[in-house]
Amino acid sequence: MSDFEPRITAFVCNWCTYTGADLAGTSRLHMASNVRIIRLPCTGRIDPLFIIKAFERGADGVIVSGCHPADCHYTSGNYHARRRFAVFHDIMAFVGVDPRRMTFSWVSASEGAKWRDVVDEAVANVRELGPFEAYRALAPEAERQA
Amino acid sequence: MRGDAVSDGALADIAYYPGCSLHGTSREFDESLRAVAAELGIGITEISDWSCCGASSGHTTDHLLGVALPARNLALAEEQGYDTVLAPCAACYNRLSAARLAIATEDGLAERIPDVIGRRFGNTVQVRNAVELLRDAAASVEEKVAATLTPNPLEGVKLAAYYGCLLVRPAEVCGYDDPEQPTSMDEVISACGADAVDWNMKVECCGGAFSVSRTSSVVRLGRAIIDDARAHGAEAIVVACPLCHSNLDLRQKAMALRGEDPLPILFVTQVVGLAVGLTPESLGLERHFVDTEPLIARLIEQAAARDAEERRVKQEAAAKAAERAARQKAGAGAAPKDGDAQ
Amino acid sequence: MTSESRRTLAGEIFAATGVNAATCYQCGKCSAGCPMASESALRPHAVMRLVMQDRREQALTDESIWLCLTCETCSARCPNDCDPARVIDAVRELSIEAGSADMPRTISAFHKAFLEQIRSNGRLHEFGMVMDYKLRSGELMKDVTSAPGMLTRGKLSFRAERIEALDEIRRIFEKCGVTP
Amino acid sequence: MSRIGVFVCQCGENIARTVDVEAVAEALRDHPGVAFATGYKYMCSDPGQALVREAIAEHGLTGVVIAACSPHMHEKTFRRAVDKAGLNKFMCEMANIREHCSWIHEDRADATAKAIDITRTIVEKVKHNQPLESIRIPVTKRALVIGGGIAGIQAALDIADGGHQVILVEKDASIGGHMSQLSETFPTLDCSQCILTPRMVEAYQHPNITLHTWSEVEKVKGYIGNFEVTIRKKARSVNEDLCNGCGDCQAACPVRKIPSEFEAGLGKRTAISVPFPQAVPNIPVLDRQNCTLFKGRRKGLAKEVCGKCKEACLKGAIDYDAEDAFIEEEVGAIVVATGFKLYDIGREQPEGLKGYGEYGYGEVPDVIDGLQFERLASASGPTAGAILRPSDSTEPKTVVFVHCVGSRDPEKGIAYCSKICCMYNAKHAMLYKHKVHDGRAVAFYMDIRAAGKGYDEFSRRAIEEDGAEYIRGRVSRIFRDGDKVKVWGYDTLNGEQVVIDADMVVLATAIRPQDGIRDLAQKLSISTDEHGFINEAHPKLRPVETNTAGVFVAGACQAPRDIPESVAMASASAAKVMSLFSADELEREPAVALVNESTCIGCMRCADVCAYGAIEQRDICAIDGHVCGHVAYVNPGVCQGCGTCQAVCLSKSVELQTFTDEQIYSEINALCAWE
Repeated sequence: MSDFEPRITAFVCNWCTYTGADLAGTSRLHMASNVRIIRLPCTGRIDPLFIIKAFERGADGVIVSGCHPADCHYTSGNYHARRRFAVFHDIMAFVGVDPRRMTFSWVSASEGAKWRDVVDEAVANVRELGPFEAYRALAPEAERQA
Repeated sequence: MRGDAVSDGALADIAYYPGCSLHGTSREFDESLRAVAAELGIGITEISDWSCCGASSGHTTDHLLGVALPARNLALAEEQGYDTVLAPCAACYNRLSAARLAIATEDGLAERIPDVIGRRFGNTVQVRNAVELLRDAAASVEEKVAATLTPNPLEGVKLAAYYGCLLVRPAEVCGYDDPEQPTSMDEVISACGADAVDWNMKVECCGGAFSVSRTSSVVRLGRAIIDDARAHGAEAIVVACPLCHSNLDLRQKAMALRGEDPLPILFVTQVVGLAVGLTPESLGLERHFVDTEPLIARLIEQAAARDAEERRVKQEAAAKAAERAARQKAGAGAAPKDGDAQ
Repeated sequence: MTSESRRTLAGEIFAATGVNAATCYQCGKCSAGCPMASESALRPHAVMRLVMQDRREQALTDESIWLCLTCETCSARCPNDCDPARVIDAVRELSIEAGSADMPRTISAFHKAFLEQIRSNGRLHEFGMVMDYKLRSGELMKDVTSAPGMLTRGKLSFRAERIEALDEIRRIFEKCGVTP
Repeated sequence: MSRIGVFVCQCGENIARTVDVEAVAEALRDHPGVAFATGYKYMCSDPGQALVREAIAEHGLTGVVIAACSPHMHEKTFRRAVDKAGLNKFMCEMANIREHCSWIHEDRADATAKAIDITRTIVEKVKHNQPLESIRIPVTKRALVIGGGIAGIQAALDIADGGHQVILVEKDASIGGHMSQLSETFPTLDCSQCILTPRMVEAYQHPNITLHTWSEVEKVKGYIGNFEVTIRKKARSVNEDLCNGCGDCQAACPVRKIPSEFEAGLGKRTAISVPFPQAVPNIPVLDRQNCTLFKGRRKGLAKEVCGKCKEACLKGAIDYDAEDAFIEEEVGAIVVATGFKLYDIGREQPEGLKGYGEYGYGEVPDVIDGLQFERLASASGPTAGAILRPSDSTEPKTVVFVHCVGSRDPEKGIAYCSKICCMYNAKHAMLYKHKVHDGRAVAFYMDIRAAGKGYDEFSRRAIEEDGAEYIRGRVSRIFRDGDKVKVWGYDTLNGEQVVIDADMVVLATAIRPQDGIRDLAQKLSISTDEHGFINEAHPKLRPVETNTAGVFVAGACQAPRDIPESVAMASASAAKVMSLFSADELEREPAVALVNESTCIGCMRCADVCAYGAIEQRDICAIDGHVCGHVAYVNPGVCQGCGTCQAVCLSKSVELQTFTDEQIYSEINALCAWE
């Protein structure tokens, strides 16, 4: 298990967390290299299906991160996202995904160090849980080959 | 068992929690409360086997003890089928209310209390004080005052409503009145036909808990209260707290060293009792240290004077009417109209 | 070092009362209205300050914490909802627990006599309490002048009222760990 | 079939140190749909950009991926370069392999593998990019300024001086706001009216400013550059065109004992009146609530019971039957400058705030607030500038000033610092001492907050030169004691209780937003904080913008502000308005949502979550013209592109351009190539 390198997909908003991750880079904060970021305008844009899709396509863990409540660039997008994910979190357990594979966090544009912590913690958590294979089978074989 | 008591359609009884003082040093508060409640048709029944609320000694020593002692009594009232407890003593009222709030809001306390007191406890009983009760009954007080033998016996009497601490603070515990500028007792006084004076020490502390243990502080604090009431023209101070009462009443001898006449300290129930025409004896007024005799004498005198005045006015009117009738009869037709012009 | 001994005074107060002493911004409004300020060395805001600074010894041993009348004026007017009255209550409890109680003998004697009355009768027997208090405090002759007046006015009785379910009261004291 | 060009930047050593740039280019070269891939030292340099342009021409690229720094750094640069080469600029995206890769990892193999992943993901996205056109919206070059205090006046004058039409709306009878009530201003002690009145007149006479006093904003529709505003002109009962401001009506009015709002209740006014002699416009308003004639009408009396003002008016300007009128205006930008009000700390409190029973305000006549003191100290005030206390008009010899009444008092409902009180208290103490030389000025404070040019010097002067006594501690109680006002305070520095027998007490009550601010904010689709102050778009970098484009904010409606700050904000807002007006059309990124009308089921969930009100319902008509259903429509001028609507759409009928489902799923799919 020690050589298992988790693959984690992060859905982040453009204004807070993406910029916070930029700041982590500018500050040269070293962190685990297991996370791939997908940039979205706002966490409000995130369709829960994106997360299921990510697991299906081979992710072992998912991070969702946006602006702090009340700081949303778009006024209230993250608020809608938060409500959706509160529900979604429960559903995931129901469909067979350990909720610990998902990290929801608020990282502002000024929180480079917090982003590093979120990444390292998520990687450590997922590393402990091991690879996620339950959904691989769902992906059509042909697509897997592509 | 209680169902029978209320089956006649009267108001449901309120559980009465007298507390230790009303069975001891403040017996007159108990006596006057019972007399007034009977007069106003408010049914009160003493909680069976009630115990002390712990007063300030309880919660000063141990927070849990300060909650558990009142909780036992609330549990008894609940068991005995009441939904409201009347706690006339301000200290009891405060402790009972504070316990209710603590149990409702503090983590784990609601689960812990039944074990500590060894009884089931749902925290369902409301706690009310005597002032609150009388304020809500103000309309029927007014009615009774108007209907006494000598209506409005307290007319023109200037009374200072003194709330002290435990009736109004902390606001989240008491909350039946404004904590800084309360008006409930003033409303009761007005309903009694007396004048509630506007004064400054309504909610200042009299030194309560130190009555026995640190008399010097009590004398200093009580002095300020009595001086201010007097400066604003009060003829007596009205209280609803046995501690305030005994401090201001008992210690006034130590305070009044400047030759002023002592100021009677009355329980709010005694004021209502006097207003609705109950006798001073039935209200326990003779139990006070500061003599209430002069005040009572003034009320009697005032009533007598008013009576006499009324009689005089009536007689005068009757005399005039008789005179007019006589004149009309005498000069029917021919008499000049001068007399009528008057 | 155990985690227990590392606990700060502010932490213990917070655990007992839910009041975060750091919210006190030392405006002094509590002390401005405290009726006992002229007689105490430590005013309410100063107690808050000692708690904030973890000066346990000073806070728990000062006589002033026993001079609090629990009139709640401080808490009622506190602009930042710090509840000094509740904090002072808790400091007193800690002081008793620590055995560092420097409570003036008269006041501690009063509380003890009072609670002892409740434990033995379920209700306060004022005459018994005053007797007990005088024995405990040593203030034998003070205030005796009012007792005869009390008796003649029917305000004091020699006989104590006692409730039936005394065992329940004993249980409460036991459960709370209080022995007067 | 896509022909994507991939350009991998070394960024000098910044990327190349940990990422093998050549290996990235090599790996992408074989990726399906990639027509060209190369590495280069500095992609953002001129030769780097030239490389992109040449490759587009040479290889017929349909999309470009620059693997380099953060898009926040250079996306605009590269899109411009692509545009120059004749490719639609939205076909260019950046893969962030610097901030998100080379700078945060040490292991070269790991970093290189991740850089390949990142680039490949973006390549997959670009495959689904669509050529888009920037959105162009016309701009109406007229501005609306709401609020005629100093901030509104300044903003209106600046915009008007810039050559644009301004509509200035003021809810009271005169412009001037709170500043017109002040006696003198800190820290220079200039006379407030002397510096303000010329500005008021200037605004009134400015050819580019249309002034609507006694008016309120009723309705706002539209979006940046294209707002439609309805203004309610409240019935003034005085014809503004006929009135010449002679004041005869006011002199004739028999109702003379109404507490004057302008004098903060310390003076009286008539039922028909101008609020103060320097009012602009100098046209009275008839206060129908207090007018005898209207009282009679309300009682249903058949005959008019008064009419003295109408008789007195030689111009025939009085019109008892005037009604509220509505004016429609089109504007391109809006400045909100509605100002503040003082926390009325009487016992009765609205909105969850608590009263200050312990301070006796409203019960003890000689306990007044700061604005009342301003009127006492003002030469044009009810006492002609003499400091006389309200109860008996005698000169108070001891005046206590209490800081932080309501402010910094979370228990009563306000946690914030009102910011201006420390300064105006120092000013009040000073003015008092200048007028009553043998008087005693005592100030109870918690901290002195005098951060501003010349501010600390000013407040020190009150203490050092004018002899104000400053006591650090809050006041517990204030009450009447004979003809004195007793103040119970505490000196935390000496550790002692302080009792002062004052003749008058001045409470520095908290600054709160004006009444009705929440309604107005709702009309404008802007947000307010928990206290009702308007939220700025960004607390540091966009302090005068709101989160609705085209709506700006100035002065104390945004937070407690003093005069210089309000004026600075007003000028800043005006500058923002004028930069908006500098072009005939606005250009916006096409990152907006589009509705597919053929699949939309018209559930309007999207409209519920849209924070901008950009989504409206549009009718669908059958061939015979009758309405047979409705769908959602996104107004591209209002949409800000957050995509929340898309995430909640049940029928997947709304799509955010530049972040379509197809693009995002392609990115997710690309991640499976990790193995």
